[in-house]
Amino acid sequence: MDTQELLQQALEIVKEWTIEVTQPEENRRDIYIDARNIKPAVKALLIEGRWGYLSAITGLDSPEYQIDEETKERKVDPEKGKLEVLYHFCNKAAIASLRIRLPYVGAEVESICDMLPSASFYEREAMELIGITFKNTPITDHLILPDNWPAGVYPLRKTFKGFEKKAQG
Amino acid sequence: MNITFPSLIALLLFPGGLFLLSSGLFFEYVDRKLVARFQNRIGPRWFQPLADFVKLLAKEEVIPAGTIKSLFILLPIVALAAALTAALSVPLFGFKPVFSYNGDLVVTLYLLSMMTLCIGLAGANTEDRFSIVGATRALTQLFSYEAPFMLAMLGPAIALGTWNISLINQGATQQSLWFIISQPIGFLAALIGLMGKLELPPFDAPEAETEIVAGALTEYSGRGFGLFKIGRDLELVVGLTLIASFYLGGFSTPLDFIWKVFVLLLITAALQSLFARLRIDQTVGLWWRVGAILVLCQLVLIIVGNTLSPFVAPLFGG
Amino acid sequence: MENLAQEVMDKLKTWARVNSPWAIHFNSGSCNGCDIEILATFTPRYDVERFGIKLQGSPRHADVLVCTGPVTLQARDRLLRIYEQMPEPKFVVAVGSCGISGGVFQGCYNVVGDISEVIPVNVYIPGCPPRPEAIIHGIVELLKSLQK
Amino acid sequence: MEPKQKSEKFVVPIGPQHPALKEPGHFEFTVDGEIVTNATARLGFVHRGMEKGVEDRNWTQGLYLMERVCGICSHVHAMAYALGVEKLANVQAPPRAQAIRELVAELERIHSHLLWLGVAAHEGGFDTLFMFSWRDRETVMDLLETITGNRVNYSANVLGGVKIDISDAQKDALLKGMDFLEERTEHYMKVVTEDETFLGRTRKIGVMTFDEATLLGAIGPTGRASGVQRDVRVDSPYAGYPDFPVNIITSDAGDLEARFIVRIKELYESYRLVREIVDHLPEGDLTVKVPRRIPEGEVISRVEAPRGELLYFMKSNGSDKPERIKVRTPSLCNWGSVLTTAIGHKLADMPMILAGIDPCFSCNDRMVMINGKQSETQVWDWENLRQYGIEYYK
Repeated sequence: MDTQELLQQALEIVKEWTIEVTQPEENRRDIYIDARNIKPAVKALLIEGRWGYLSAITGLDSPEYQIDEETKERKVDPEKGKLEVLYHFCNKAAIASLRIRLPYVGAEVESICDMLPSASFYEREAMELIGITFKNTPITDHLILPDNWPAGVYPLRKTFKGFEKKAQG
Repeated sequence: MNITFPSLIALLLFPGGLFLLSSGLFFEYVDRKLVARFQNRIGPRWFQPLADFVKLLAKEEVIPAGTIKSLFILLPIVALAAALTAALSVPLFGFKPVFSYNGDLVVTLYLLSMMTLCIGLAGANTEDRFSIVGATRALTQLFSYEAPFMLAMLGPAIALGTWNISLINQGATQQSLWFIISQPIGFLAALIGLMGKLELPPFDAPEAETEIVAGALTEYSGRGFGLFKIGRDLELVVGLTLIASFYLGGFSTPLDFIWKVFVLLLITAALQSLFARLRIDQTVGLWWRVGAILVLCQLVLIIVGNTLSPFVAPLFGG
Repeated sequence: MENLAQEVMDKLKTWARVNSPWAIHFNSGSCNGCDIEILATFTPRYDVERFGIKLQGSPRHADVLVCTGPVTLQARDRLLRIYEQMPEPKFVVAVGSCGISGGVFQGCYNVVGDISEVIPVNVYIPGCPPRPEAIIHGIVELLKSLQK
Repeated sequence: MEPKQKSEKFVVPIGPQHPALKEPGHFEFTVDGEIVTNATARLGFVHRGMEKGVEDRNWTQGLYLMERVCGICSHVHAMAYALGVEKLANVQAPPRAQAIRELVAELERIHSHLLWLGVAAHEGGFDTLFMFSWRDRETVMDLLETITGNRVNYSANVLGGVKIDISDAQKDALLKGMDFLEERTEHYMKVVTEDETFLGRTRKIGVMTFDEATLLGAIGPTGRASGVQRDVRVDSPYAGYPDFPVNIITSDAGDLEARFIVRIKELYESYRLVREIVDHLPEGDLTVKVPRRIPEGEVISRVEAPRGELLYFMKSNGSDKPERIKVRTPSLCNWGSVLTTAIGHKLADMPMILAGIDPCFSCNDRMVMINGKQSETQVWDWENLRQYGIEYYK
């Protein structure tokens, strides 16, 4: 089964929840789905379809920039812009990524830990660094950040510019 | 040439105190150098153990909270004292032992295991989790090798019918057949028992550096640790002399002593670098299942041999 | 007369300290490069046991703290604690440029930057990672400074 | 020694300094009597915030940062990053550069596997094997030094190609080195498969079945030891691998011993590859021009690190600084799969299981939190766990 057929098969499995499909590279397909049906999609693709394995969950912060009047440099516009969660599934050379667009405020996704226990690491990392909450994921305490890290501060958000004092905490 | 010394000098200078301590350090150097050479490394310089010891004495003694202060200080001293007194009735360097009386074999063996007892107590005394684990391991190991080691040492004693080390030593020199040949199992059990007693590598679970930091002695620093270390070196010297005098046909001249004990050191160093660390349950299993039974039947053999020897003396070379 | 004895004692003490520096290794967020080079110094080819350097498990037994890494916020209090547990005459050797200036991780949010901000450092060994010979040279420099 | 310490959770003082280095980490096992019912890890002692750091560095500076994610497999990180940037800028590195990248990657695999063999041996208290394997590893370190100029963090990669070349003298040195190492590896294979004390700790321990491994996404030697046919060098070949293919090595026992054997067999495979590359190194120049500003786009670059598949997700916004770089290291994936299969195993086997996956995050102050059924928590240290295991087996 070469890569294109594999990708076709993946698209087939996930067809009913797909909003839009893009092709960033010839051996990859990005499938945009809604946050609500991430669980059935993963269940169909991974558990029933046995399509490859979950390689990573990436959190993306892509804000809209607007030019600030006085300082004239690009400033992040708080309302517009979006958070994205990408679930990358790899099968031989083919990579199918389920992408979910989330608003800044109340970015919530269903956790897939009940089907795939080993995903809890990726979810905890995304929760901590980008601030996407995974509903009823088994373990929620810090995976990577120090214990005395101020709550609500997500380092990988574009708005985070490091601490004022060099070595705080 | 069994010359005797006035007891004070013997006690403090020659076969006793200072000379013994320096020979303990020298033995440790030879041991570490051999192990390093087996591992294809260059190994320490000759004065390394002396430098370690003096440095430890000069270091700050940290007494952790939650320990009984007096016990914390007393234990290393007791351990060293036990090792030193054990050396008194052993024919060190081929000379006649300073004090030899009937039954000093049992006293020496008891004093030798005092050291492990002190280490066990030292570990249990502190609240630090590693030393508690180390202490339990040290004591479990003590119970496992003590019986076979003692039985192995009794073998020649029963064969020669005396409990006095110097008499056994003389008896062994007159033996036509070294005890190592007539009682091979005894020799093996004694040698491996000594390695268990000193917690040398295959049996170093109680102070496994990669596992429990330094076992029972984690909390000790400075003087206490130095005394424990030198006490263990002394035990190495005394143990090796005991085994050499029993099983390698005793020694009449210091030269005899030197080459025999060096051979034993070579064997222990080889054993140390050959095996991976045995888990404590494997060591205990090895000792109780294999060691004890073998030595027991060896003893039965000797007793049977002795009682029958009047009729079958020439055969047994008795 | 007694200052002569005192002098002899001091000379003996420094001789002992110079000839048996026991080390303990702590990784405060390093990328492993320096750590495997430190370990390589104990293996047959470099073998620092020639100088009497032994890797000790417990901070109580060690004189020299060999520290690597740019001290992440998480490892910060651990580093402080291990430094306090070591008995006096203790020395710190910072191995690798991370320990000196945060190295390539300068400016990352979770990094303190250099070790001397957390504990006093006696010898810095630059390099990313420094070769085993450089590490040995650093320790020999530390020992020389003791002699003076 | 069943757990009986005080109940409140407290931070344990720094634990044993494991001479086998590695970053500190923290494992949490929930036990029901002997059997582990839940296991997770708390990492982050080495989290330096590099993904954020790389966003305010330009592309070439990013290469030198990404090389220092992990000191043992630094070339693999740099290669994944460089390949990703070349894909974004749709530029193709010349064949000679690709072959040299593969050569250095295979040398790094040899050095990483030998290092791990020593570390695992030292974990079991077998110092002589630790000394011997690290002594032989010096040969491959010398080779890496002759070729790239540095023993660790060799930074052979440049965006668009390689900055080192292999001269004929270096080629013979490589061939001689490989013969010596091959003969030594036979010795190690014998030790690993025949030494009783080693087998006592590895055979039938930490078994991960085939479908568990496939579902959970176990990758690298850990996955291949359970029969999973996953190797990025074979699935989607990158750099020089299309011209110098790799045959995949698996074993289906799935226990710890299989993981040892798979890694040692991979050593043989790497020796063969290095010889092949050295014999037919393609001619041609070493680099190709890569623009300063990388056009906008997203790319996933997958590479086979010694511990498993390494995934780089890179997004660029047309400026000379990356928008987002996500690095998923193989150990994170291995942790997940192994800790999940740890459920049902005995607590006593945990130390060797975790050492068996050659964790890049294995720790020297491993603190283990045992939440007993009655929900009181004790904090144990690594050696308590190991000691508990030993007590258990008695």
